[in-house]
Amino acid sequence: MIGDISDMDNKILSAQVNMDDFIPATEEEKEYMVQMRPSSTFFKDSVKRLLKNKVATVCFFIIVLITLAAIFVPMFWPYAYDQALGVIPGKPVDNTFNDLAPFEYGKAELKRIEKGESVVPHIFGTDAQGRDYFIRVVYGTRISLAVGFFASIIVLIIGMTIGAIAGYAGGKVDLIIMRIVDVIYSLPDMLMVILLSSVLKVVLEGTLEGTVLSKIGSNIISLFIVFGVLYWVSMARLIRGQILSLREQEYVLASQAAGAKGKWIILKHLIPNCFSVIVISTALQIPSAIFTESYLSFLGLGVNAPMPSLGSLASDALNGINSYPYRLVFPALVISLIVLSLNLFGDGLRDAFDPKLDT
Amino acid sequence: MSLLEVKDLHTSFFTDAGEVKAVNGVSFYLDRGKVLGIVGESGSGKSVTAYSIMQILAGAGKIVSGSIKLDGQELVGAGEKVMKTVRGNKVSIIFQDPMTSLNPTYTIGHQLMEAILLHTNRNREQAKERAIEMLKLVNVNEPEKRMNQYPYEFSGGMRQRVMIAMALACEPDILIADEPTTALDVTIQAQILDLMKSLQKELGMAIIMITHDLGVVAQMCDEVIVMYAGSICEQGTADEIFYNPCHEYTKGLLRSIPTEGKEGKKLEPITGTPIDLLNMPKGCPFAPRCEAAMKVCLRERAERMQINDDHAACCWMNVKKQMEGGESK
Amino acid sequence: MSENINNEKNLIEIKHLKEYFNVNVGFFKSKYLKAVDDVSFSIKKGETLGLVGESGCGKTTVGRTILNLYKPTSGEIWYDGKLIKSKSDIKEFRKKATMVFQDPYSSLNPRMTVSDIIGEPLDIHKLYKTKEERRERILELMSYVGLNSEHASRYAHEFSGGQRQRIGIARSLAVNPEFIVCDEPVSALDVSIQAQVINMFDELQDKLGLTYLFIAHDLLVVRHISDRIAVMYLGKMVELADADEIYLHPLHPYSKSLLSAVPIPDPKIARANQRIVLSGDIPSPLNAPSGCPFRTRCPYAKADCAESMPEFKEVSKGHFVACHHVEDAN
Amino acid sequence: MNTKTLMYILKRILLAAVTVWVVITVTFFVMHAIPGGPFVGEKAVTAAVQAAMEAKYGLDKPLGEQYLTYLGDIVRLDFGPSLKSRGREVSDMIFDGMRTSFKLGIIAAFIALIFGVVFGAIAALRRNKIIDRIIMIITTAFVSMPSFIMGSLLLVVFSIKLGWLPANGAQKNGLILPIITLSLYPMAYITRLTRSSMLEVLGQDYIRTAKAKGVSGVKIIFGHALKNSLIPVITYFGPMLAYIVTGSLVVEQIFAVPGIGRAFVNSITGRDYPLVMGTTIVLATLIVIMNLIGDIMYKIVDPRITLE
Amino acid sequence: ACGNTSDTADQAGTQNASQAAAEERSASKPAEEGKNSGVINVCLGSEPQSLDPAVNSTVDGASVICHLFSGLAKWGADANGKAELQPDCIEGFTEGVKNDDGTVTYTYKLRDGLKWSDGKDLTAGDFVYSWNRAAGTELAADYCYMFDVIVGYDEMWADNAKGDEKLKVEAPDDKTIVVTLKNDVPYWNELLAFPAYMPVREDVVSNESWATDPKSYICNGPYTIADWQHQSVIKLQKRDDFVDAADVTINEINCYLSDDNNNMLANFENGSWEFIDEVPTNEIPNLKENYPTELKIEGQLGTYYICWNINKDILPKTSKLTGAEKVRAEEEIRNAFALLIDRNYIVNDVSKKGEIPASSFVAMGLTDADGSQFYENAGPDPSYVGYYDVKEDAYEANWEKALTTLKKYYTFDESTQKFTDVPKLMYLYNTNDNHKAIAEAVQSTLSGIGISMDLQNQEFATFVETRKKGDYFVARNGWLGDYNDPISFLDMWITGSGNNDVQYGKGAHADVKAYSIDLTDLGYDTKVENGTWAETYDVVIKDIKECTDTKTRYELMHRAEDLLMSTGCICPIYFYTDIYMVDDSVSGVYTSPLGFKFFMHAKVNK
Ligand SMILES: Nc1ncnc2c1ncn2[C@@H]1O[C@H](COP(=O)(O)OP(=O)(O)OP(=O)(O)O)[C@@H](O)[C@H]1O
Ligand SMILES: Nc1ncnc2c1ncn2[C@@H]1O[C@H](COP(=O)(O)OP(=O)(O)OP(=O)(O)O)[C@@H](O)[C@H]1O
Ligand SMILES: [Mg+2]
Ligand SMILES: [Mg+2]
Repeated sequence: MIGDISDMDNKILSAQVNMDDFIPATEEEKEYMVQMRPSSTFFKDSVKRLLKNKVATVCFFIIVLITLAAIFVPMFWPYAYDQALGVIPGKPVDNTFNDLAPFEYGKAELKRIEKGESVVPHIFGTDAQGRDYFIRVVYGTRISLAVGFFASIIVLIIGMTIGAIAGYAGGKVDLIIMRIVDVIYSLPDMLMVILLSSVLKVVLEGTLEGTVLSKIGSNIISLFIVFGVLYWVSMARLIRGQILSLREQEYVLASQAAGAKGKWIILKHLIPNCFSVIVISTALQIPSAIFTESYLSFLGLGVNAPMPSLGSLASDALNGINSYPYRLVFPALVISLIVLSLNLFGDGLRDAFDPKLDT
Repeated sequence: MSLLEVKDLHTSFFTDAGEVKAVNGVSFYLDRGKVLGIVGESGSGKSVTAYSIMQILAGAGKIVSGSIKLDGQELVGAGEKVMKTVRGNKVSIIFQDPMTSLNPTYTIGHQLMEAILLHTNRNREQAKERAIEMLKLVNVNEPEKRMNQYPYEFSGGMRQRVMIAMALACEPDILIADEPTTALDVTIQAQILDLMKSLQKELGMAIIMITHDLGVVAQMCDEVIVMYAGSICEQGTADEIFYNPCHEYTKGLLRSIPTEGKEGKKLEPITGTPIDLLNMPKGCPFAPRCEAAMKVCLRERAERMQINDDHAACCWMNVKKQMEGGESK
Repeated sequence: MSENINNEKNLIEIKHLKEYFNVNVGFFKSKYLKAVDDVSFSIKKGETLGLVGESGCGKTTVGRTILNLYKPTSGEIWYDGKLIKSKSDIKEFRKKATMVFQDPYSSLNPRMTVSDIIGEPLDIHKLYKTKEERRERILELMSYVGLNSEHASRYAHEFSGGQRQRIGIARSLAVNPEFIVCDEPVSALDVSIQAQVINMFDELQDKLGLTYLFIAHDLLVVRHISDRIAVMYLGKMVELADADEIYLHPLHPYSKSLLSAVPIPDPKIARANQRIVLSGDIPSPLNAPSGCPFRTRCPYAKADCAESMPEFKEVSKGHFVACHHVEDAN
Repeated sequence: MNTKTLMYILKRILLAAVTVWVVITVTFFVMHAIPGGPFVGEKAVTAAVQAAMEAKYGLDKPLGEQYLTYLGDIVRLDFGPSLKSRGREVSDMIFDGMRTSFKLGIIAAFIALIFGVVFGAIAALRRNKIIDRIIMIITTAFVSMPSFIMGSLLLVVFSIKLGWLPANGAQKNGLILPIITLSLYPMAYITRLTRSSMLEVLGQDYIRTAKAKGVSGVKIIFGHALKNSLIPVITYFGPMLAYIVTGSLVVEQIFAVPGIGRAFVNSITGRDYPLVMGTTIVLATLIVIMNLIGDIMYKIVDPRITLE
Repeated sequence: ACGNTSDTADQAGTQNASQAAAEERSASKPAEEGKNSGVINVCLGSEPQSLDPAVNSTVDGASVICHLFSGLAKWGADANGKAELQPDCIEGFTEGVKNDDGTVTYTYKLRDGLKWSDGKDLTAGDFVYSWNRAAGTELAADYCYMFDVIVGYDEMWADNAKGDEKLKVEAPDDKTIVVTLKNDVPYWNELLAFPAYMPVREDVVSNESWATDPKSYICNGPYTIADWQHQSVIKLQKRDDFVDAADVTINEINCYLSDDNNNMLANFENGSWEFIDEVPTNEIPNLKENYPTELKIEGQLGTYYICWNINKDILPKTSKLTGAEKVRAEEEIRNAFALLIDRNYIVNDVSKKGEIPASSFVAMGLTDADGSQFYENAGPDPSYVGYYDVKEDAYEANWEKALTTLKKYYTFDESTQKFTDVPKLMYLYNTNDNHKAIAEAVQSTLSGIGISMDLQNQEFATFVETRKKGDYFVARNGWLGDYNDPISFLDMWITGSGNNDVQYGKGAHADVKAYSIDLTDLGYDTKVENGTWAETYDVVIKDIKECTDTKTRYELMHRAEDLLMSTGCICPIYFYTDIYMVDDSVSGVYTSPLGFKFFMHAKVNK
């Protein structure tokens, strides 16, 4: 059958070919043909891939922008988060500063404007206490980002450690840890938080006195402790599940064959390979930490008034949602923006750091 | 007219990194009742060629140009409607890995009957009968019971036999076997190959046997295509390929097999690494690894040259030989 | 059986090795899966012992149990005249005995650079003093296996299968081992690449005087590289002899069918070849047949095969086989 | 269901009982350790009244004794009377609350499941097309919006501004808004989950097999891919269902739904010890049972899973 | 049968008058011409903890109970639709008869036709039973102390009580009730209208859970419970066999149960409910604008205040003052702080419910001996009401005065206009928007002059306990009176009181000798110089309780308040008000001074 492929005529290109061409090629010439892909590392590759992902890049910049704004805006913004603009010592409080809509001014400010002074506008208006709402949202963002970030890290570290140990050790250790996880899961967290908050307040207040930590506030620290005690369980579960399947990988065995111990294997092999799961669930953990904070502040933990957090701003805004819906909208928008960006960035990060995903 | 005519097939994957030219001008015919072997190293485009015929390429893959005619009907650009009647009905395929090619969540019976119900007018009862019959045919014991079991309850050999049963259920004209035995043990492999051979004789279909195991080719095939980097480098009857290889790659391949009589001696591997399909060089893709590479090889690809009626190859060595030997052919 | 082996020094001796896995099959009920059931053999220094058998017969388990990756259920492992038992023995042993893994894809951590992968055993055993020393050692290892220095900072997924297997081999050489368990190091590779790797094993053996336990199921490959070959079936060893001996005069019916089933890359021979095609599938090791495990597929099986496991006995010099009916089969 | 599975379930139930017991113990002691008691208020009752009440409910006994008594009662399924809602039995209150929360939760969960899976499948099918983007953006928004904001917005828009739906759970159609609020987050989550697992499944070899058999696109999605891509959804669904039927305080509060979530929170803030215990036990039991059901569903969808 | 005709006629007359008034109103308003639909949907709050009149302790529960039960007296509507105390089950109020031992005996006659909702007759014995039950140790109800005016109560609660002690209340026959009070109690008639005094029947309440199920709920008032979906809705149905059924204009009251203000407002705004008892604070300004006729604000007997922990040092660390001097200084400082607070701002712009700025502790609404407002007579200076002038225009002067005082004790940095060594204050409040807002307002005022105050919130039960234990520095507080007598605001501060959150006479303060009292001008021989709290305040309260002369008694109460306020530990902010919304279609809803709402005589024009 091969012979009678009529339409594939076998021209012999003798005309164009001369005998010089049939001299054996040198090694260098051959080498030249093989263009190796430029040497780059996994990390560089990943970053490159990440940068290619426009959505993720944009999201990354949004997060950076929000973070920078949260850090730097308070430095030059003329209003303070706890400054009730109508309060002038010795004078009755000027209530025209309260409940301003965006870009409205208080009476005193209008007078100053009339005099030709320039007044920085209240771009988000003011709250019921006459405090500039924009700076409160900025501060809230700062607090919430910090809380979300650190709480997630605490949850991550504890959840990861315990999950990894359970998953790697397996057997009885796993069984016991997972039962503990079950118990913590089903315990009424409200009760635990109330207990912790009253215990921690007493314990922390004494021990923190005079340390750097006292600046952060015992409330925030006990908040982190609550996260560390209660909210690591789902992360632990997740990581355990991942580790359970990862530990069956041959490279783990290879490491064991080379004499590696549990800790080494967990740190060098298992955790790095849970990366995508960790990234994604941490991205989801941050918003939930932000809201848990506002829920905890209801129980007496969380930031102290008048310090705002996005969660507390949002829940305060509910009381007045009819009259001042934008007070809910602004913090909710910032939260959604942060979460959206984190999620999409997390997605991008996972894709970028997955060497197997090549399409 | 041949049963299947593939002409100048080009298939590419359009990935983020660029266009991967996985199949690069492949042409061949296949007649009824014949077994065509496709060999070549990993990544040379064997599977993609097969998938192109059935048009079941993964997301980023597209047939760029060329024609595929089945029984005279053009398949390239024919659309899903036509392809649905072709797939599983006229052309069937057995995949490389029986472990992952069966849906783990459905029973064997369900998966077997699906194809039958789809392509024939049988009702469920009849389809079930047919499925059991097929299982018997491929030597699965207790077929009635097996129908209700899940793939995970089967051994690898049995799963591969189920795959064969599934592929044959609608008595296709062409069976594509994509490395059907790579995942199996030799003794089981022998069973499967035997089975395929006898079924092919019985049903009179054509088989495209994709493998990189030359032993399997030697045992099964009438004709052989040797692929390298997406194109055919040599094509001919099994005997011609084995006893009179005319392409340096084929020769290297045959040399590197540890066979009887080579014990104690060094094997002669093909050195170097396969070419990167993303950056295809202009010349012969095998040239960088070829011991006998010549200047021209680096510059230009050799055209296909007919060695004899049963044999063609794309290698400048043949040109050289011809020019040296004149009419010695 | 050690007395049966030549008086040359045995580097490693395995005595009555058993490895049973505890598999849950129900509430409160678990069953032993006899992955390796009473296997004994020894390997001399500088020798390559090939271990063949179907998938799931326990080859990998033998290899891993020897290296104490699985704790042996029973049996003894002697290395260089010393019984390996305590934890410190194992730690020392792991510097002398290493392993090359079956799957070059999954045995390399996708998130580690090549130099880290190769350097891992060095890190674990703290075999270097300075960073520089470590780097040099890694580059040396890489050059052993034919990788160049610019590969060092790359990740495993950027390499072809053959190259990956080289990385795996370089890793196993890192601690200057004397003995390497090669667990199907070439099964996942292409023939053309396979030859490269096999040659490398040969060269390393010549250069470094290594001893191999070479596990494979490709008889052609095993025959090429091994001095002696052992055949396993369902956790038991059924035949052991010199490579040529077993290839030319297989005694056990299973070895015979195995050899005949190997497809020979030569059309004429292949067509002419009378293969012994076995019927039936390999029984599950969880429900291994009584007596001789092979009897369910054996063309020569008789009633007594179901009763007792045939003894693993030496029928000619250095040729051991476990079959009740060796004579019938031949 | 074979005996093996049955035994497995038994074993799990046994384990669950142990878990619940630990939860009971911890909760009991924590509850008594926290400040405040059932009889405190802005106005203090007299010491004599307090003592009389404590004697009446056995709160004057040593804690250990109270604990043992309570365990004894629980074994007899006696949850005791409420300390705050005088005259009511804790079991009745829980039953009342559960009835509503269950109705709400189950409906919301299934709405979330059905819509989530459908949207997820559509997004996966039209990957990177405009409809996929829209679905993903909306679901991300839902995932990032906490339920108290969502619920309040829905309340303002649909109940106050448009006046289409009542704002109170007790009225006709009053459960529609809470159900929507409750289902949005899980729906969005399931959509995302389904999409990603569907994409993964669509890349599997057996999908290629089905295609090679000549199965058409839609049939592949629903006949082959769906069942497999449901596995992660089910892992999520079990605990989610447990959470959702055990009542969401926020939603119940916003829409004044008489659910168990509200009762539970009120019981804690009011230090209604027997009610706290009763609800904790019921919720913990539900959570373990739902997890168990999740695992069993897992087995139904994926026969490879052996329950051990 | 045996009724006092003239009384009945009187009552009928009032009714006629009020009916006439109503008719007049409806005539003037064409919108009300339509028929009364007879159904009203209201929301008073969340699920009441109990609808057992003796057990209930909440205002919303009491409102419901007032529709279900009739006591000896009731809060009816006067001609202007305002609440007025009226006899209910009795034919008329009677004057008490003084006995020799100072006790006072009242005799009441029950009206005819009084029936329980299951048709049985209501008897005087039922009252005797229920009062003993409500007062007794067996039930140990929160409001048992409401009966402490009756002879026998103290014996019931004595430490060595046997359990069979009874109140001195008797039913010589089925229609007569004779009750003996310890002394003349000015608010006695009011007590008779209090839910705890309402009758229950022995056989009904023997079932412990009788008050949780409509089926077992037997009452004697204008309504019965038709349906009760717990946590959701209580449906009240008019009783046709009720003795005054003719006056009851609403046939069905649906009491929806919600604890979310936003939810209530939503239901009000979309027209589902005609009455809501609470509104979200921040909506008030707009509601005032959008619902001028529907948003209602009424006075309530209560004071919102900030309390100091008397045992916390507020002097700077460097201060060397001790003993009485120290106490004086601290009193001065605390009172100065009280002057810094802009109460008008808090009332108008922070809590917004139309509260009245307060400068004394006893709440507005409590009357003095002569019927005038007690709070108006309080304080040292007749030129202003209370202990300091809280009028808007006095604020700046107050401020200056406070600053002068504070400068005496603290260092004031003139350049920054800030104090530098005021110890950091910790302000404790329970989680609630209003409390938080007030705390923030106070905080920002203080921070203007360099006084830093940390705000700390706690969940309610924790908060109450923390405050009670004195684990705080400054805390918010509030007190609602149960009846119209200032004593209910004053006796809570005696040393042994459970509500003594300031910790007067507790802890270190027990030994502080710094208080003086001189009652000799009132005919008492009490005269203490530099005594302890127990020796002074407790004694005054004891005198008040034993005092039978109204005028002296009220004067004593003013003295007690003077002493209390001099400590500066109680910093009144405002007098509570009750805010609620009634739909324009509804007329005739009224509220009692304690905030109970009454719907039975309303009309719904829908
Ligand atoms: N989905 C895909 N996206 C991008 N490139 C692909 C894809 N599938 C295959 N390729 C590329 O196409 C080329 C040919 O692949 P193909 O699977 O046909 O090889 P093969 O000869 O069948 O190899 P093997 O023997 O390993 O099965 C390979 O280089 C591979 O990298
Ligand atoms: N960790 C384990 N737990 C339980 N059973 C196991 C375990 N490892 C292996 N087995 C079982 O032991 C038997 C022998 O397995 P082993 O991996 O040694 O086979 P093998 O000969 O290496 O097969 P292959 O050629 O497929 O690698 C198999 O039945 C396997 O299922
Ligand atoms: Mg392939
Ligand atoms: Mg193996």
